Amino acid sequence: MKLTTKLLAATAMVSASAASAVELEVTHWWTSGGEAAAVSEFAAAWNATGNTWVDGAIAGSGGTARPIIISRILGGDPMGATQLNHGRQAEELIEAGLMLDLTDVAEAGNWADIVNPSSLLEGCTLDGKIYCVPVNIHSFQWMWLSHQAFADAGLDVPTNWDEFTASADALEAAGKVPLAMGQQGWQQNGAFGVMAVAIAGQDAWLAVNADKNADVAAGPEYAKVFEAAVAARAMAANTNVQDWNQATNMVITGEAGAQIMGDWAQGEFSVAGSVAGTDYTCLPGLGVNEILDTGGDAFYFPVNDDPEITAAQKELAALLISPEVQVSFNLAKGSLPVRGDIDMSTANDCMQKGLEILAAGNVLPSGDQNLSADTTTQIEDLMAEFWSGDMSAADAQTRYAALIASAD
Amino acid sequence: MSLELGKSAYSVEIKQLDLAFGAVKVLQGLDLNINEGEFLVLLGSSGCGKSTLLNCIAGLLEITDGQIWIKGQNVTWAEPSERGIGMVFQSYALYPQMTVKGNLSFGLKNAKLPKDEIEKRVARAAEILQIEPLLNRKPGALSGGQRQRVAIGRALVRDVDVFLFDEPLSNLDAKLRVDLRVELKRLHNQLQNTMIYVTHDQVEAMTLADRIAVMKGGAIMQLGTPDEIYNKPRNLYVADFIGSPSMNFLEGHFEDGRFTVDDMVMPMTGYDFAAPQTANRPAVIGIRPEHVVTGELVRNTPLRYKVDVDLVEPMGSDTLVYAKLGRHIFRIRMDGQAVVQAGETIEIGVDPSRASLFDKATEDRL
Amino acid sequence: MADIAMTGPRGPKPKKRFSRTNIFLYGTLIMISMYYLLPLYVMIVTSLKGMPEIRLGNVFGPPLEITYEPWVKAWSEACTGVNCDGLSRGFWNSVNILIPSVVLSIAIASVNGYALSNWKFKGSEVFFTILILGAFIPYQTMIYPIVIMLREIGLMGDLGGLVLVHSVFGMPILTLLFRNYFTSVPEELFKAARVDGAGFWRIYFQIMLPMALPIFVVAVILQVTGIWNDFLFGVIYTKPATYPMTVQLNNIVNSVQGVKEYNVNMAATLLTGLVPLVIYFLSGKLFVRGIAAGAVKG
Amino acid sequence: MSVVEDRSLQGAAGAKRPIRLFRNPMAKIASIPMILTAMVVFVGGTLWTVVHSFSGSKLLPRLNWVGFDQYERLWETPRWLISISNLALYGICSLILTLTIGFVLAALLDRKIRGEGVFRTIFLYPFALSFVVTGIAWQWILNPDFGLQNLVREWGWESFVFNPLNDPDTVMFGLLIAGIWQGSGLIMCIMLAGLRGIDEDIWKAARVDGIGTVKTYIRIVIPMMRPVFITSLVLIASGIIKLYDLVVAQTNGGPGISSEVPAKYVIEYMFRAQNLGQGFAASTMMLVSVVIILIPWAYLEFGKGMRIMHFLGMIALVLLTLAGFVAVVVAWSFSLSLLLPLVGFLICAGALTAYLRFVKGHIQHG
Repeated sequence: MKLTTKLLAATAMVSASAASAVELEVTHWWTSGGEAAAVSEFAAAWNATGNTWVDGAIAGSGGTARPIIISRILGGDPMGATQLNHGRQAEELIEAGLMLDLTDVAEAGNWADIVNPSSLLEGCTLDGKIYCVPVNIHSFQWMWLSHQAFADAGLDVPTNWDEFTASADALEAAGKVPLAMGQQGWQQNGAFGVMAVAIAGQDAWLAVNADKNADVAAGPEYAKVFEAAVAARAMAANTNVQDWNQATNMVITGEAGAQIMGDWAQGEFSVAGSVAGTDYTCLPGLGVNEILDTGGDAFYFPVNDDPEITAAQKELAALLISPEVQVSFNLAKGSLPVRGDIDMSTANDCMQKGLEILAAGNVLPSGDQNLSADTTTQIEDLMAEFWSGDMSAADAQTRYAALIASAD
Repeated sequence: MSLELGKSAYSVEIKQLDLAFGAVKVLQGLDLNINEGEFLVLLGSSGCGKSTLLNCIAGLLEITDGQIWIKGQNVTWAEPSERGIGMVFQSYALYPQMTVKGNLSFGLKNAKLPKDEIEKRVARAAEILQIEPLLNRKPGALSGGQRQRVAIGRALVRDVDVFLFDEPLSNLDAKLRVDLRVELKRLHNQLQNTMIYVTHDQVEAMTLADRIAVMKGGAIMQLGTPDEIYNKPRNLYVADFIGSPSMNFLEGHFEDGRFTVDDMVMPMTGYDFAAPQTANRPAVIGIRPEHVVTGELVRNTPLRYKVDVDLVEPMGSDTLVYAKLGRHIFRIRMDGQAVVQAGETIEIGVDPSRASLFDKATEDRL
Repeated sequence: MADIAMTGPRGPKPKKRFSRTNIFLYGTLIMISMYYLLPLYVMIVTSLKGMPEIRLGNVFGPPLEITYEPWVKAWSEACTGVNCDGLSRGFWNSVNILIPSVVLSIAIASVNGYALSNWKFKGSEVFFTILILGAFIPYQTMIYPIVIMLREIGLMGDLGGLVLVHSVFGMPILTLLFRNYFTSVPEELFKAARVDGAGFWRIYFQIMLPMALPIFVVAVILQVTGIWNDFLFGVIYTKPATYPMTVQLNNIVNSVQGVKEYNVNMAATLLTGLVPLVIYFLSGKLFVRGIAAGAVKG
Repeated sequence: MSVVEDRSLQGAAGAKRPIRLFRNPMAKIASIPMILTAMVVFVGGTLWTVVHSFSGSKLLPRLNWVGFDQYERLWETPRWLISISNLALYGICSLILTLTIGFVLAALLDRKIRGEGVFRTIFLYPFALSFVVTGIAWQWILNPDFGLQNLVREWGWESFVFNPLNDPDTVMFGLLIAGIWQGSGLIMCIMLAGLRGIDEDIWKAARVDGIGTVKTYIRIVIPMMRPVFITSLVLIASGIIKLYDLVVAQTNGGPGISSEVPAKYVIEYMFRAQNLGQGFAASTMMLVSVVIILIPWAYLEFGKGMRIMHFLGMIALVLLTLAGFVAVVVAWSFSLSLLLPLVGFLICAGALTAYLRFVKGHIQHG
């Protein structure tokens, strides 16, 4: 049985490559400099197979892009492939039979063995079938520190969160924004999550995010997190930017001391020519708790009536996870590859740090895999309100716990 | 062929016509027969239903019940263009973007007539109406009179038996109106078509009509020749409506062939009763101002009264005198040369045979 | 509100040329004009500056060194994702959306208005009332059902779908516009044409249409500006390849690569606003009539 | 023999009453797009949304009933309440400022000034621009590092702060500046047309009576322009509820969620949060608020004398008043400063009183 499927898949792939060039439209929301460079790697690899990559970049964050992508799939105008965070976002689409089953491709490519951590593939699996290709691992658990900002303030670059908070006043005195924070809910929520893992600890974080334990969310560990967030809010008060990459840019130019942002920020540093270790420092887990959450991007392939397109979709699925493409893409993107069996020696300091943590197995599932989009949106709204206003830590925690209690 | 069709003696027949807009009944059980070649005027004040009736005949309004026959054909539900009618509107309704020629030939083109036939008919209509020099102009460049001529021409080219006119002269100034009225009469004499003409102007009605239908509240009050309408109005409404200045009315009592008002008694000798009158009843007598005799001629009239002149309105050709007769104000039309002054007492004479007598309750002519 | 034609000022006339009232009057008007003109001025000068000059400071200062680079970049080089062909793509998309939408919506609405004023039938007024009330219903309540409807007829994401959506949502105002116009045409003209044997379409094409040219111009202005400026429908019912210019503008301005290039953003903004602005300045009073048409009452 | 007659002879089609539904079939066929739009898209689509707002639909629409759960959650969600109070604040300010500015500009232009055309062109051009363009332009002007704030600081006032787009307390005013800039020209044009529609004799009479200019405007001209004001009011109000593009382009709801508006809440819950039911419930609430505003207006416009409309209008007014006050109370409890909602409260109360008087006056006049 298994053999037959493998053979079938192989045949499908062969016939697809043999077939005439297929145009696949791929939608994604990778529009910042580093991201765009990374997606070009995909496009180049795909075009090299004789097919055509039709780029469907949707600007803004995933929040803007997802509705467009979903309404197109629902609207009967599916794209060839699309980026979506794996996890619960696509569940209903899969249940409605709108996504292509990639199990045969996965088995042919032996994804079960090569994808590390395996939770990534689990995120793509529903009822034993695989519906998406994880392409990278992204972790929010990073803090980026500007060497120049600290030098201007006459300080050493901190090595953990406590040292950083201690230096905030001096940074401010030197006319710097201690913590750059783009004023969008997802960024603020992400930073909060990082602080939660670092301050409340891994167990408390899992209890809240995976088990939806509202008691823990309302408990003393989280109270400390909210206190820290209030402090962080004060440090970020003078950030007059909305987009995450503008905030990153403040770190690059030395306007801001630090930013808590996912590893995709690395792409911005490399585009700007900054060098890890000399121009900036990256601290995983705020330097407190070296751990990575393993969110990431995945590609889904909406069901299409045209067998030629279906074949091409499978071909692209296999291509995205192939070793060479993984290396080139992730180097450009600043993210970690989804397979542990490839050579990433050309990666820079920060990525190496990440790879080590990954190899050591210090991983957490990402928020996306745990909470529904609805709950996430509500929490992001709360965070947006919290970070841009003067809500007290206690109030914020009460409301946060209520949202966790009603999470589905 | 005409036998098969059951050719009627009438050009237009309207049978039991009902028209209602929702709950509002506009026309009710209306019957009207119009003779071949007749010039019929529908006369009434605004809102009496005369234009509505015309629109029903034209097929521009969908009727609620009843039948309309034209030339022996039941056309109740036929399209306007299939009824063999031509229509002229008050506002001319010329197509502004077409030349005069285009206006005249539009209907013929719609009927898919051959080109030379169209040319022929347009030329003929233009000749009759003397609008040949205007053929290539647009309506915007024409005067009101010229426009109405073109509008008539548009009906003319259709070569139909029945012409419908919806207050065609009302938008013209007084002088033009008279000129065009004469022309219309001449046109009717020349063509001998059936014409149905709607107006609120009694002068137009009197001068043009073979018969006049006076309408009120969606019903025909009287249908008759202008002479009948004027001299023998069938009811108070018609009597009051026709004639300017309007008829003098005196309310009183009819008894034994005499009409009594206050202390005056008028024997109705020589009056042409609609039916032999025996019953006594409250009645109204109507006397037209121009039928009141003054001056020397008073002597020849059977009834004479002394009246006090209240007000004098000289109008050039004649003079209107308001005089007190008992407690009533009486309008008297005198010659333009007459010398009368307010405060004077004059003698007037009335001829009962020229008066109209109405039952006060039914308002019908006695 | 039927006619907004300016028949001449009505207010009391100020007495002397340099009276105190006059100075106050013109002073106030000029001050207010500055508020209205400021953004346009700032956009223009910013779009002509280089980034270093912008960073130095004053947005209101005229450019020290005029550069057309931002315009070129906005038009043909600015990136959203890996597509770096600037706004030009959005411009042509907008044109492709605009032309059929304007033609279709006006064609439908003018026939509607004509039917509603001259060929009333049982229920026609009811449908019309619903249509007008529909103009006030928040689009949000209809967005999702329309996604489903477009999917059912296979036009979701297609330009045709957006054209349809624009025609549907343009219908209330345009129908009202045409209905009011055709109602003002003397009814006798219509009757005369019927007596002349013309039917529904012949009267429409040969009598009504040639008379209604001015109102068609008004409708075209109304629709061109409206559709060109649309964002909501563009973002929901199209895909990136067919994004209209407004959506692409928002994308370019909000997809920052490194530093925000304010000059390019402003050039892009001006480019997007250019089409309706040109129409506005060319059409003058007709534009006023066009937009006031939205306010026309029955 | 004429062609028209030929046709009428061919058949007795006119005798048969046609079936009503098939009379003038072309008019009905041509109206199909309108009927479909009205019934399927407007009525059908709206009903569909309302029905599904009682479901627990997530990513895909389903009919798994949850009763009023979505509404309960909606009114417990701070972001929705903030959206509502933002809209109330924006709406009331925008209404008052736009009407005032529109009227004042129109009145200034109506005073026989030179260069009226130039000024009118300047005031109206922003209306040609989209909200996206407007939002981006003002985002740039209000940018604290380069825009107005920076300019004033360069003039020497170092501590000057004007940074509405990054300040949650004042961000709505940043939007308001842009919104009024874009929309007031239209209202000016409508007002100007209204002023021009006022008989010049009114001005002469006022002058003869010795009434001052300002007083004439307030006491005589504005009351005469009541219909113009109502039209403007409805126009502005319906635009306010649709407020979306401007927010997306200028602030995208930020900082935080302090400039969120209901329309954006709907879109984001429908698509981003994948909670269709929640989005439908929110859009239904938007619909309800529009209906509340619309009914009194529809009553004034179309329903004079219709008792049911009068009744509905009164209910709507009561609801409107309640809604206004609830919005203000909500704004009070969520806004960070006290002054703002207090001012809003007064404005709201004033606006409602004015609105009530307006409507009452109309009912009496009607």
